[in-house]
Amino acid sequence: MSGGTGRPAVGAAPRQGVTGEAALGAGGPTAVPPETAAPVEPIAVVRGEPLLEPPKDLYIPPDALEVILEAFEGPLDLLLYLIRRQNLDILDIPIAEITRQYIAYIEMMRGLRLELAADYLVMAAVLAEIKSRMLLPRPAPEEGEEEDPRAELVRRLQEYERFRRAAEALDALPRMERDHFPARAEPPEAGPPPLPRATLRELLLALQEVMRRAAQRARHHVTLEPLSVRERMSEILAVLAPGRFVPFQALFRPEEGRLGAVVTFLALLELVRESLAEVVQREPFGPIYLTAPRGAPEEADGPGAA
Amino acid sequence: MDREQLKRIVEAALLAADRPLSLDRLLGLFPEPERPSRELLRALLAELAEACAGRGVELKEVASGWRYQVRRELAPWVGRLFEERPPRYSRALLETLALIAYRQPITRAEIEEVRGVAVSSHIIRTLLEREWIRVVGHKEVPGRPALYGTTRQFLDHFGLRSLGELPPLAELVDPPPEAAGALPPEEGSKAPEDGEEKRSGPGATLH
Amino acid sequence: MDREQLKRIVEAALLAADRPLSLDRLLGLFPEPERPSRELLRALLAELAEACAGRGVELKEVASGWRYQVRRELAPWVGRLFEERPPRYSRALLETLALIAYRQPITRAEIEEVRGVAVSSHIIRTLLEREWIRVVGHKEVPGRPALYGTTRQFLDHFGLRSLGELPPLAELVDPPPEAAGALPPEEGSKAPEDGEEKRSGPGATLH
Repeated sequence: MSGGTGRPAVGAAPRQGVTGEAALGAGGPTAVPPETAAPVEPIAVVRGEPLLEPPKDLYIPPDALEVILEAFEGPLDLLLYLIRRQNLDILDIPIAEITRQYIAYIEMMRGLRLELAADYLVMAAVLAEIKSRMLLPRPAPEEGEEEDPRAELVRRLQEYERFRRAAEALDALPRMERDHFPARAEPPEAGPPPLPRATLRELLLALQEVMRRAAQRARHHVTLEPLSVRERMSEILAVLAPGRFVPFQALFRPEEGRLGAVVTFLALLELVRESLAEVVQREPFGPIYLTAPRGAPEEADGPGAA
Repeated sequence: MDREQLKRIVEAALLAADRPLSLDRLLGLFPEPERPSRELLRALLAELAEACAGRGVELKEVASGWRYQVRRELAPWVGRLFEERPPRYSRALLETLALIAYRQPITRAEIEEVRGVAVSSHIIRTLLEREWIRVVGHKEVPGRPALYGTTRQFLDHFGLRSLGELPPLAELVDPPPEAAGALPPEEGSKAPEDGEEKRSGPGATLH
Repeated sequence: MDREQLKRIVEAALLAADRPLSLDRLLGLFPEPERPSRELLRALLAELAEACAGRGVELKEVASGWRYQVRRELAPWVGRLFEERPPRYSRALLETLALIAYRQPITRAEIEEVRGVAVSSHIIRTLLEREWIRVVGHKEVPGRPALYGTTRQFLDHFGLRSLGELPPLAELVDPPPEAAGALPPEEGSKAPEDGEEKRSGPGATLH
């Protein structure tokens, strides 16, 4: 494995720039002490944002600026970016160097007034903690049980990278509506298509929903008469027609008893109140008729009016 | 572009489209340099139609263009696909229907007022065609809008003998927090007994 | 019923349906005496698939059954039929989806732990609305967070028959020896080997 190979233990003696810059190939000035990588001043304004000079020893490819601005999916993503950019061994991260670069990026992003998720700051703390543990003298590796302070971070980075790649692989799969389209032919015309069905439950849920919304708007109070009255109103309307005079008594059904009579009477009152029916009486104490107001439909004598 | 590739694209487009494609529409799939002539396209369509011989679908020219369609003689089998899965109505339609059932006679404007959104003509037409609602009169206000009510067919479909068997509104309008679970489990089930009593008294029926 | 007629019906049904059809669904098109055996049906499907050679469409088996689909290489032309560009999904959404696909059942907190960053509710809602994921249960920890898993529609959409056909997850490079021993067991998640094999069926591996 790579752990025990040539690379000296990192962290024991921070040597700035050794691994990082060699791989980066950034020709610029070097040897900025790690601790002074930040802060920096704005040097320009790009798209309305103040642009900071990047830390001198940190090469940011121009196209990467966009990447930094928009596309990091979190601290692990940023760390992986730093590691991969420099072809570092993920299993043997030069933690001091990476920490410094990470913090420099964070500072820059804050300088650009990017909203930094708290997760980025947590990671900075994690890195600093690992760095300090790496500086402690390590006990002799007798048992092989001793824990590399970086182990947990390495595990998380690897785990995240697996899924980052899995996401790319998923995106590369041919998928419907982008790479494939369903092929359909016109179905045969075999009689009328089946009509949708609805259940009472659906109906009630729909009503409940609409009433809930109406109550939320609360502009008007929805009053609901007893059903039977509304229903009877419909029935009476169905028998009424302009020019047709229906005897008052004919609207009542003896078999319904008193309650039925009350319902019918309430329905009549409501119809009259709403100007949907007119009460006509030609002479005092003469028979009372009901009729539809002028202009009402004449075909209202539907099958539902039993 | 070679002829076979053109043909593949035309076939694929006709099968991917959800409506017949006109010659112009098909030509529009090809950017200028590779666009076939109309004559070539017609020839390709004729070849594709011939290639359907003996298959389950055919390529037909209809008024608005070309389309693949299932052969009529296969309808007895293919039609079974659709028997098993009747479509469902939208929530907007069900809400409209529910309001008509409980608030009849009611105008479209009144439905809209309660629902807080416009009721599409399509919904009203669907309900009328389905014969679940009908125009029971006209309201004497400017414009004389139609008043809608439900029908016998409506009652039949929902397994009700009368509107009185619909669950009482009070329970629906002011549901206790857990009331959703208390709704009747399935269609055709009757309103709870006590609900009926509250409304119409024991033994009383209005029909 | 002769073989050619059976094949015609199967082809027509697959083209008439608006979703993939399973073997059972296809068998259900045939009343008892004329119903083909499953073996015969499979053979017919294989023949229909072969008959697509050189054509614009192909017959593909996905999780919920068989469907005809436009060949991928024709998408540049056929895609012009549709005004809407296919949606592009953000990395955040794809990473979240990948975690759910490979690690299901998984909670939002577990996703966040791997990604190192909060998962927006918008992403979860988008995935739920697309019906690519669903709540498959609740984890028995405080708060009983939802456990997410992928759906058939997810597999269908990505042209997969099962989770076993997902691209293999990258191998973990062995950590340095001293770190290896110290790796904590993955909290919260079940042992990867067992779980994944159970999911994807015999012979299928996710690694």
